Amino acid sequence: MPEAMFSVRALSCARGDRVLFGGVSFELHAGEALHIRGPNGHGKTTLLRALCGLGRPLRGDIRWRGERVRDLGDEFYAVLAYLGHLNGLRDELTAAENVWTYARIHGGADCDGKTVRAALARVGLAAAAGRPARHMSQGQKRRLALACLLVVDRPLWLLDEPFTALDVASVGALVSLIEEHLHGGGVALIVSHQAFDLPGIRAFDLEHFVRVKR
Amino acid sequence: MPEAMFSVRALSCARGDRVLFGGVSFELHAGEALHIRGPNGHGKTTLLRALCGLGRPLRGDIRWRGERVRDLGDEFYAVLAYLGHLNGLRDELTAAENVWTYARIHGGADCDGKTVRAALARVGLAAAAGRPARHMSQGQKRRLALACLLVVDRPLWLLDEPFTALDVASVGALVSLIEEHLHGGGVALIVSHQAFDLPGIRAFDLEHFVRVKR
Amino acid sequence: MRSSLLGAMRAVFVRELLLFWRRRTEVANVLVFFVIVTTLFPLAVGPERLELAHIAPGVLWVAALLATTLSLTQLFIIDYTEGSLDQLLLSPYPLTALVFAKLAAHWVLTGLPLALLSPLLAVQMALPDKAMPTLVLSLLLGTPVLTLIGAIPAALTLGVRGGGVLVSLLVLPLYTPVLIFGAEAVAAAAGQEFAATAHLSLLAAFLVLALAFAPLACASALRVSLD
Amino acid sequence: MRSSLLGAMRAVFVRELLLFWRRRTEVANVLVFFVIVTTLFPLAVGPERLELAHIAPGVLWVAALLATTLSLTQLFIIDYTEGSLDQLLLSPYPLTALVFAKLAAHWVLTGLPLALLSPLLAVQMALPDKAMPTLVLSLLLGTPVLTLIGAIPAALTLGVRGGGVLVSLLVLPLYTPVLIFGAEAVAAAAGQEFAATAHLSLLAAFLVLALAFAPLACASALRVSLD
Amino acid sequence: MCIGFEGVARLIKFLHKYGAPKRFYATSGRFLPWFAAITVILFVSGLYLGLYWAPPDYQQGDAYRIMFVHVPNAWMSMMAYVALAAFAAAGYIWNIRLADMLAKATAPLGASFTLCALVTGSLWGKPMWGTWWVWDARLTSELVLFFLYVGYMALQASIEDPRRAAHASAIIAIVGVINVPIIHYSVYWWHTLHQPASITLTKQPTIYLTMLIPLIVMSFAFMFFYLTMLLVRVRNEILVREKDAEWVRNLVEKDA
Ligand code: HEM
Ligand SMILES: Nc1ncnc2c1ncn2[C@@H]1O[C@H](COP(=O)(O)OP(=O)(O)OP(=O)(O)O)[C@@H](O)[C@H]1O
Ligand SMILES: Nc1ncnc2c1ncn2[C@@H]1O[C@H](COP(=O)(O)OP(=O)(O)OP(=O)(O)O)[C@@H](O)[C@H]1O
Ligand SMILES: [Mg+2]
Ligand SMILES: [Mg+2]
Repeated sequence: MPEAMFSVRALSCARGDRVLFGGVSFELHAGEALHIRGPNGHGKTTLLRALCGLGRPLRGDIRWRGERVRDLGDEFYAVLAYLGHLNGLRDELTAAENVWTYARIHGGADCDGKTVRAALARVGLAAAAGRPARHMSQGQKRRLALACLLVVDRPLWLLDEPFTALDVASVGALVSLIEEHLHGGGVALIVSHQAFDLPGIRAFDLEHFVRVKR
Repeated sequence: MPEAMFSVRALSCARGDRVLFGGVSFELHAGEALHIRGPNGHGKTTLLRALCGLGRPLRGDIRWRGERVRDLGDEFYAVLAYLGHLNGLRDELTAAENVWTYARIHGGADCDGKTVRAALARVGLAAAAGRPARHMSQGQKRRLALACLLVVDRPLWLLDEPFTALDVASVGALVSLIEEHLHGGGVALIVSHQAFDLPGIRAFDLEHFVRVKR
Repeated sequence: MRSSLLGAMRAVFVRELLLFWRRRTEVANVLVFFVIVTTLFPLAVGPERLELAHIAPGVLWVAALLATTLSLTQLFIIDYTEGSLDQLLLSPYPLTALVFAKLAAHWVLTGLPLALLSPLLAVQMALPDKAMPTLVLSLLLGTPVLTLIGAIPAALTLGVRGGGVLVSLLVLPLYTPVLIFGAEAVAAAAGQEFAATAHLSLLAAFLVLALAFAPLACASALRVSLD
Repeated sequence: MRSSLLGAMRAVFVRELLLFWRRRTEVANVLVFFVIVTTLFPLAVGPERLELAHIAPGVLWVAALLATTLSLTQLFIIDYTEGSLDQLLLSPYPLTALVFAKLAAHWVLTGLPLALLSPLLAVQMALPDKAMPTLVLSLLLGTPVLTLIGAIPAALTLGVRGGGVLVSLLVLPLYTPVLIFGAEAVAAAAGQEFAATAHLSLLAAFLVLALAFAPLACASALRVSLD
Repeated sequence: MCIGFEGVARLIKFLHKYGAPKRFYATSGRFLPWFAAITVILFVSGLYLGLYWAPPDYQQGDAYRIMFVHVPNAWMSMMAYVALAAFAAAGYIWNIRLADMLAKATAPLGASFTLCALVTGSLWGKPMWGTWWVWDARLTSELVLFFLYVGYMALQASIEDPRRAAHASAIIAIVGVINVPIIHYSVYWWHTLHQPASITLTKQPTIYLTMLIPLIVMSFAFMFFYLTMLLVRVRNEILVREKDAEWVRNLVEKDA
């Protein structure tokens, strides 16, 4: 069996002075995805932020292709893409500008107008390329944030409630985007309360690892 | 047939200089609910804000028990409760304080500790009454915002994506809260992309009234 | 209905006090800003260059004004971004009354302590003792006017990103009369050129005017901003 | 990798310029705040009470400092509340470099125009003509220091609600040396008490120090704030 | 009382009718050339009278001639603010879109008049008082007026929804117009309460008729200049806001 791309062992996290969960372990091989589930407040967001280095876990071991991510430092950021509860857009910039700056800042040095337009088209915002993000509805903003993931080619996706505010058609479109990502050898962690239909995805119930209730 | 409680006739709304939809008409009798659906950016949020007086419609006629809401003025606010995309909580206040101030400001002069605790219990936050909203997860905040609706007794509910961030159990709980509200003679307008199971609810597809696409 | 209007106003007032209390530093910050500005001045000008006492009334008043302006930029912004302002507008009570309660709380937490603290700084700046009562009184009359007038631009610039600086821009010309009479009152009391009463009664007149009109204008501004 | 680091820095820089350009007024507002503060002073102090020219260097420098402080409170806050700061931290490039690009853009849009505008206000305050070059030069050297140092508290107070005033509180003591030498340089040039060069070279030294350490400190502060 | 209300109602009706952008565009198009012509004639004759016909001042020589620009600008700066507030109030209270546009168009004009008054005053002040600026009551209140204009325009510019921008800036204009007299008198008292001012503008020797005539002509020139520019700006604004309307498209096609 080949080495896992992304592996987590015995991870535990705290918020304030309460330990939320402990002993979280899983492995993801190329093309695999994990659907992280669990009731409100059990620590899914905390887990995701700890995995990408925005939060600090209490203890545990996070590895990318066998190396500790802490040792990898900034290099680890070159393989991951994170979508949080917040969209990370700037209201005053247009859709295209938002995507372009995201690409540049995250190392997509070869990102040009065509790439940006293609990404916007994939999320159904082709017509809105020149519209400032401020003039978009909740769902349109969420889609714009997703378009940012498409312009940087990252093997590891960490998505926190990506389906929020998306209409029915867009949910379907996103699922097939994820599918494509997995087919290309990527891995994905998806936090979502909403059920969705992705063949082969494993469910991961955080509830079983909870130390303190709520 | 008795007079409708809430009726809307030939309503049209604009954002910036684009007309979004026109000719929206419907009637709600006691105990009825409407599920407003439609793709992202077609104006569901705009519609809801116009109905409760936070936005101004281009034209159209909104009536409560036969009277124009513009003539009713502040009295109309005494019959409606609105939950927007935003939760309207203050991070520094505890759950109980958030609910209490909401109640007082909206005319629940007789709201005391017991009423607040009961409302928090209904949304599964009984144990978190003393916790500041800042320390809550997305889903917990959403539930807290819902608890506010329960302490003021309003016949008209306008809910914008109320299921966002709620876990599976909470979605069920909210649906039965709405059901109870309808049984008590209330009416409700619910904007949601997520399907939910409420007997007798009518679907209203905003798409049919759209003037300008997206 | 009347008694519950008072209840709603009290709830707004208490809520603001609670919020301020929870982030205790805020109150202290306005005061500390006041202190620091008054301290920077002598530093920048070089104390040997002039009689500090001569510029003391002006510096104290400008510092009070800037401190108030700075705290005003925060007045509605969090309520706005978190949606609580939407909910305030949907209250069945007159918005003007609720806005008034909010502004009252703001003054109690910024203007009032600032006025009470001012003699301490005045001593530092060698203001004659006989001018102290006038200093405190002028600030007690003047700072509520600053809060009341300043709330209008604060409400108007909601949703206008980077509105903070815009508030200062809109507010400072409106503050001119208050500043002039406030500082003049103190200067007059210090130098006994004139009795300070004339200036103080003008400040009182401004206060009455502001109390009558500002909450209404501010409520209209909020409705416009949320449209 | 190196060239795309520059690309990323350029993207941050361009993004900031674009953002400022979109809400064009913002840039103007810092300037207008600067103008207004310099105007309030003579109003509050009363022009006949002293020789304005004597306090001009101090007033101009304090006004520049307050204008910068005010604009700094907005530096990261929107990026923070909308999650773009999370994304900046997740860039594969060194955060220090990206922060540096952001601060450079901020200075180009506030400190630079402020320095260029200052002679106009100096004329209003009757500063002698011979002091003008020193005034502009001292501001050109001093305002980037203000921006660089001020960014650290701005980063540290993120997530602390109502942090605006807290920034001022933390930042103003740090500004003291810059303020003293800046104002002294101008005063010296105006009065020819001393040559201004000594003061100016100290300012230059501060600038070098700030350039070396501030972006690093600011990047660490951001990591702490988002934890 | 009843008649009063009826009169107001009729006025509003009239305003709504003639204030319809399309109608106003057509009507103003007929007036515009006349206004422009009158402006040019007044300027030419005013400048001629001011620069050649009027004799030099026995004290100031020719330097005083800047008065013919300075004083009309100073007057217009104040008149324009009153006009701005009136337009803004009408737009806000009765929801007349044309009034909103008139207010928006007035602001930069008023600000320019104010700036011109400040600059020409400074230019005049240097030879007269030996300094570009003094903190005199009138100068100070003119400066504050300039800030009011700038604030109004900054607010207007930073809100892009036209209706919201109009309403928000209307509120600030109304608050400002209540404050203008207060500011004016405060500054005046501030300066004169304790001691007579060292320099006053009011103690001019009584003005000669040869100076008064050019001054009056120039004042009317500036007033017509304001009206002309106001029409031009409002017509532009109408075209921009109604760019999707059919009559504008027809107009553009006809021109093209
Ligand atoms: C920056 C400098 C100046 C500013 C801002 C300024 C401002 C004004 C203003 C606002 C007015 C209109 C006053 C009113 O009608 O109530 C005015 C009028 C006038 N100004 Fe100036 N002024 C300046 C400098 C000067 C100078 C240097 C002189 C000549 C010594 C001068 C001579 C006049 C005269 C003769 C009038 C008309 C007198 C009247 O209508 O009462 N101004 N100025
Ligand atoms: N800033 C904070 N300080 C202290 N505790 C916090 C903080 N933020 C969140 N918490 C607590 O940490 C726990 C986990 O929060 P988290 O946001 O990770 O939950 P979640 O599983 O993502 O929930 P949801 O499904 O509602 O998004 C919650 O119980 C919450 O109360
Ligand atoms: N401030 C604004 N200025 C101009 N246009 C806006 C503004 N806000 C939203 N819009 C536009 O108005 C339209 C309707 O927005 P609205 O938020 O009502 O949509 P929605 O149906 O609620 O969408 P979603 O399902 O994504 O929440 C969108 O096309 C959006 O681009
Ligand atoms: Mg979460
Ligand atoms: Mg919506």
